[in-house]
Amino acid sequence: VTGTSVGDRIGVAVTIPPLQEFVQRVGGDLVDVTVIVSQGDPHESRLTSGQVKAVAEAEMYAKVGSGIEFELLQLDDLLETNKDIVLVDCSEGVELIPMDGEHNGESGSPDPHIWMSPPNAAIMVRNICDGLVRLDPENRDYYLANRDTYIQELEDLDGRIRQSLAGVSKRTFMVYHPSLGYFAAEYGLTMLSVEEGGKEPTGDLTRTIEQAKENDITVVFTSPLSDPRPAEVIASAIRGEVRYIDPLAADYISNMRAFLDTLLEALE
Amino acid sequence: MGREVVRLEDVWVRYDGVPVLEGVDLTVEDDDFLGIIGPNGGGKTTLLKVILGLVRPARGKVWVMGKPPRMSRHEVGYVSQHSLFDPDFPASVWDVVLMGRLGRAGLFKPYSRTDKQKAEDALKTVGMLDHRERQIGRLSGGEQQRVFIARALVTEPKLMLLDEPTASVDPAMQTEFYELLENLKQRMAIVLVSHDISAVSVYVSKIACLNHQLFYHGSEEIAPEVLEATYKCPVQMIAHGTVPHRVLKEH
Amino acid sequence: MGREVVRLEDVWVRYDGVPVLEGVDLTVEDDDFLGIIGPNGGGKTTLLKVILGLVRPARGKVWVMGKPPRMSRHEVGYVSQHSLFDPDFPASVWDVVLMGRLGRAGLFKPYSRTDKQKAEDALKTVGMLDHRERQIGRLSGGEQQRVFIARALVTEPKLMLLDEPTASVDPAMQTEFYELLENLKQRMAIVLVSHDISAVSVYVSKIACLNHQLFYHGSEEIAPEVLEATYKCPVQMIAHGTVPHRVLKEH
Amino acid sequence: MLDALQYDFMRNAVAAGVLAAVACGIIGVYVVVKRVVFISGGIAHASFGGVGLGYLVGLSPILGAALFSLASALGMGLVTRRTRLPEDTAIGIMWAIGMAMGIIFIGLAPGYVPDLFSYLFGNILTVPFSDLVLMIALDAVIVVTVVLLYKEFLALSFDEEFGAVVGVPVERLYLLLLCLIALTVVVLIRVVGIILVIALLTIPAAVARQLTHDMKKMMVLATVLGALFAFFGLWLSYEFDVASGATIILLGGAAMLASFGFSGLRRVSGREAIVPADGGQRQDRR
Amino acid sequence: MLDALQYDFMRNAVAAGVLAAVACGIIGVYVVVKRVVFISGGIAHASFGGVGLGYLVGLSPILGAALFSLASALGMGLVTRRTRLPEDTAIGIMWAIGMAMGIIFIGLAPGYVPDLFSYLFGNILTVPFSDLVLMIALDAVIVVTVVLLYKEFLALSFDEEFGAVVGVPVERLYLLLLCLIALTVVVLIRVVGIILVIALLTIPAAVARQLTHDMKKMMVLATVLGALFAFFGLWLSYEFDVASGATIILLGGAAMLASFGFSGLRRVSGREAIVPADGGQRQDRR
Ligand SMILES: Nc1ncnc2c1ncn2[C@@H]1O[C@H](COP(=O)(O)OP(=O)(O)OP(=O)(O)O)[C@@H](O)[C@H]1O
Ligand SMILES: Nc1ncnc2c1ncn2[C@@H]1O[C@H](COP(=O)(O)OP(=O)(O)OP(=O)(O)O)[C@@H](O)[C@H]1O
Ligand SMILES: [Mg+2]
Ligand SMILES: [Mg+2]
Ligand SMILES: [Zn+2]
Repeated sequence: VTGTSVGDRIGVAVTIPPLQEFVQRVGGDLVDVTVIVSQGDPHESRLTSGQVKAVAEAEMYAKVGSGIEFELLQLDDLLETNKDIVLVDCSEGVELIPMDGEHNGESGSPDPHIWMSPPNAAIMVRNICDGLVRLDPENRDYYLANRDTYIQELEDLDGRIRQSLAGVSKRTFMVYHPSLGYFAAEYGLTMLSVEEGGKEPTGDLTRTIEQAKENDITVVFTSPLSDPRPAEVIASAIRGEVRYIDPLAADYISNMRAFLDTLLEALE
Repeated sequence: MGREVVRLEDVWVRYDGVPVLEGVDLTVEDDDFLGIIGPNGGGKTTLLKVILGLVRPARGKVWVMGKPPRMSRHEVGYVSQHSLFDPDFPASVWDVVLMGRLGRAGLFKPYSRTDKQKAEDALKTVGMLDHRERQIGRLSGGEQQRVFIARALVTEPKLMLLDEPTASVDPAMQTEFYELLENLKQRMAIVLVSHDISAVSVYVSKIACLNHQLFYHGSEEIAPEVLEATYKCPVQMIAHGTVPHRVLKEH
Repeated sequence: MGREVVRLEDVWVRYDGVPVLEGVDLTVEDDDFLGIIGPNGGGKTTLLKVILGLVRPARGKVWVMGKPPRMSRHEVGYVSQHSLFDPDFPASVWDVVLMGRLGRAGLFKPYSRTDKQKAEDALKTVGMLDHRERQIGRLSGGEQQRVFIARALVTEPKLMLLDEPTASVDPAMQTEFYELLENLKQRMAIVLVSHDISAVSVYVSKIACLNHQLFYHGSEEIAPEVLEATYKCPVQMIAHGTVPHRVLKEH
Repeated sequence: MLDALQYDFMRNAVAAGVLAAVACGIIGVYVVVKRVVFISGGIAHASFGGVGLGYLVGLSPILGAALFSLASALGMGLVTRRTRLPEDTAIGIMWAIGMAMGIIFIGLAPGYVPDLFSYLFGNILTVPFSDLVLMIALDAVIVVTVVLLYKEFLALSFDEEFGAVVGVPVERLYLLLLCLIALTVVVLIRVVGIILVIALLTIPAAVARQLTHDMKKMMVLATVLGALFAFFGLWLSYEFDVASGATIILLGGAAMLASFGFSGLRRVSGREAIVPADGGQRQDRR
Repeated sequence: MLDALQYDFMRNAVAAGVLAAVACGIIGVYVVVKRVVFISGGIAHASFGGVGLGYLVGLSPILGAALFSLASALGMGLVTRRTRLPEDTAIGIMWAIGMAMGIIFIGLAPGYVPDLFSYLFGNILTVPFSDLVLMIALDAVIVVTVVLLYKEFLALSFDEEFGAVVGVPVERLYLLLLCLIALTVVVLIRVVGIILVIALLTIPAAVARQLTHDMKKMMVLATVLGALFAFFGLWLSYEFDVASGATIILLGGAAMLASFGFSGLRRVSGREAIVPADGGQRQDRR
């Protein structure tokens, strides 16, 4: 849990760090954002007393809404501490896609990583803005102006990604944790992933290695949230390298830009 | 003359295939005070456990008060050779003595007034009533032994089985203890296992020697040859030449 | 007459504040065969442990071969009262006997040819050479005891401490064992703790009675009064009236 | 802390702490005096197999844990009593096999296993009301059983052989006791997790033992101590935003060290001398 | 499987399995015959505190684990030998406190703790080459120490008192043995994880004990068995796509049950009768 609400600013609690930038950019000086799952994996459910305090003190809660395990399991309990809170579901209007079919198709649950596609991020920002306006109609114009500025930046990012990828012929990349499903779908790429359901990799690492070789993969992306060693095993088997991508970074736009650069290198 | 309280017929016990009791026949009547002597590993403790139904013989029949041993346990008192317990165990003397009433009180029920009265009487008998609140592990070995005897007494047994009850008791206390037995033997049959041939020969009314097989001597004198057969060695080693006589009773 | 191998001066030992040895003075010379008798808990085992340096006295001085006990351990052989070990332990008779050479062989080094030769001799002495490959836990109690005696012998001790070595040994084996001691006493000083007053009085050359205090009798006869003082009870209980005499030696 | 108590689930957490303290106070005393700490630990770890099975077949993991812990209680009871396997080896192996089964089951289960961590390490903050009801029921079972069979359990713990002689069905009672331990483990999993259950069973009883020689008083004291550890552990973890189960255990551990340090000091100063010089392998009079 | 061996990581895994088997074969024999299964389990779990500390202060977690496991080895050795705390209670408490410290440290550590689970459950498939070097070094330490002190460790395990009498520094050797166990635990953590270490230490030695009475042969056999369990466990886990550490343990467990079942049967048919009727609390001759 990071951040605290001070003075008469609106306290907003959000589930994951990228939402912090979304809310902060829309709310500007009028909001104070607290990230609930700032440490650890939102795919696990670890409720701490800090989170309890943060939610109790917030006026608005922005949830991802796409079926992140933490929200599925803990959010109802958390919100119980604050019955008057304004709950914003950021995924409203986002078209959910099923989890990476090859591995997890049978469970049929949606891929929760909606924010990793900038157009989805724009939808989420709109939802957040609507929530802030509902809560604080007096500053409606301020919020709308901020929203539009930020959405413009997101659109720039989107354009830049499309442009950069336009000339690239290699369209397949590999990531340890399948967090880039929406990104791949949006930009016509194919994501190969290693991990299944957050469990330790097993002997099917060999299949993944073969897959990587077939697709001429040279970079394995992984996140700081995952055990680096399986990615290293694959990278060394294909004589490639491991690159880090943090799907949970708080500085969303610059993080995505940096990711784009490494992705381009990987697709060379 | 008395009523038969224990009857063993051709009892065999093996541990891991090694026979410990070999065709033991034994009869104890309700006015008997039977002493059992024999070398280490001769099967004395095992014999008592057979009578208690703790060890089932491989062959042979056992009756206690005319019933199978496990049916008549509540009429049998037992003081075991080793009371292995944790010296820090959170139980008082009183708790321990009351355990003797477990079989009478019955599952799920608390101890009755009678149970407590009997426990008090038994503690008085062994002279430990003053120590009833003491933690059992904090008593000396001899005091503990008295408590265990009291625990065996409260069952109001018709048969009392004592397995080397004086081994951890000092000689002064031993004398007292044998005097206690002198009283008890009016009320119940007693079987006493002991290495202390002299004490046994002084106090008991019958002697049996056990070394896998039982040499039962009823109330006759024990001839040196019998002892030799039991211990399989010159008797001199055990009782330095002079076999304990009945005569010692008059000491 | 002989050289002094053990000297205790005013040794006190307390466990948790309770005195177990009270001002014990003792001298053992290199041709002594000292028997120590005394009631349970009298402190016999403790006294041996003091001589071995396993228990440090609260007060008093101890010399073994003129040195502190821990310095002269390699010249002392010891057979303990209880050899507590796991019957499934993966060690052969040979392994166990060689342990007696640990102090001589030194850390980090394997056993030498001499060590192995001594072990063989010791096993021959106790008549267990044929069993050298057997697993120790699979031997009978008496056989195990012989192995432990061999283990004590291979240290080539000048002083042998035996703590109730015949307790788990049957009478037949006991006789053999005492005959073995008869031979050994030519070569070393022996201290034998035993409850078996008769055996002690038959074989030993000096007797001491230990009941917290030590009543050391040199090589004189033990008077009944002395035994009474030691055991704090009528001697009749222990030896039915007739105190074991030296006379028994002639049996 | 007091302001936190306005929230339902904080009150639930406190209630869960107290209910757990009752179970571990009463059963923990038996665990400590009958020296079945490792059997209890084994039961707790084996229950992980049930958690995994729950995920795999879509059952409630806590139900799976209850099944596995009861089965392993009976298994360990019978194996350690009826066979000649060295007890520590047998328990250690069953312990690890239960855990390994859990891991395999979880690996086979579809999708994410999000609250695995909470089964391993517990989270008193997320005890749902339904679990409180379960805990009350289990506490009631434990209390009623122990009240009805107090004297038998005392005899069982003190001297099984004599118990058998006077006609107490010791083996069945022993298995019953292990089953009660299994139920307690299930109750405690929510609070401190599988891995730390062993501590909550042991620490309050071990501290209580330092303070009294009477088993009934020990149970009451252990319950009170357990409730105090739970309450203040919760408070500390709330104030410092750290894991609650671990804080409860560390608090208990500190209390334990304090009480043993204290009685240790008393003992050292009381004994005057006697250093069991090296090789004086501690002789357990048991 | 054979085709899988073309991959580096599979070859590393096999090598890690064999290196682990050497450590656990040799040290496991001492663990089993000296009956320190639970002390070993305690050391393993306490090492989790070091993993947490590593994350907290930015040290290598495996180094932290090594420090904590050595410290807890010495701590448990001294506490169980020098104090009068009941051994099971003392070990259980230290065990849980180590774990609880790990959890708290990890909670306090900044950022993510990515491979927590791999410390708990291990993953032989991702053992990097650098770890293999570490394992070779530790195996060398273990083998050299045991070769040099074989006769002393034998005496220590068999009869400490006599060892002391003939002048072996038993306490120091005992602590050294516990430290070797601690090192072994560190080696094994990569392979099967903290929670399953106890099994890999115990199972091969326990099975080997069924087959021989000679300690040296036991060590060789346990090593061979451990390597076989690791190899075939790896194979099975590869074929069926399940967790490798857990599969290795389950395979060992099955072998164990088979061997004990077999010797149990032999024993039952040999004994003819004697059922220790209820109350015949198993009398450990130890
Ligand atoms: N539970 C058991 N399992 C295997 N063997 C046993 C068991 N109990 C006793 N024995 C063996 O059976 C034999 C007889 O034992 P028992 O205890 O009946 O002898 P005892 O006459 O009472 O000896 P002591 O005088 O030493 O008390 C001994 O060799 C002993 O080792
Ligand atoms: N390690 C110990 N800690 C506390 N008390 C002890 C310890 N060792 C022995 N004692 C006590 O010291 C007293 C003397 O014990 P010791 O073993 O020396 O007696 P003993 O003469 O050898 O008796 P026995 O004939 O039964 O072998 C006993 O009361 C015993 O309980
Ligand atoms: Mg006996
Ligand atoms: Mg002694
Ligand atoms: Zn994710």
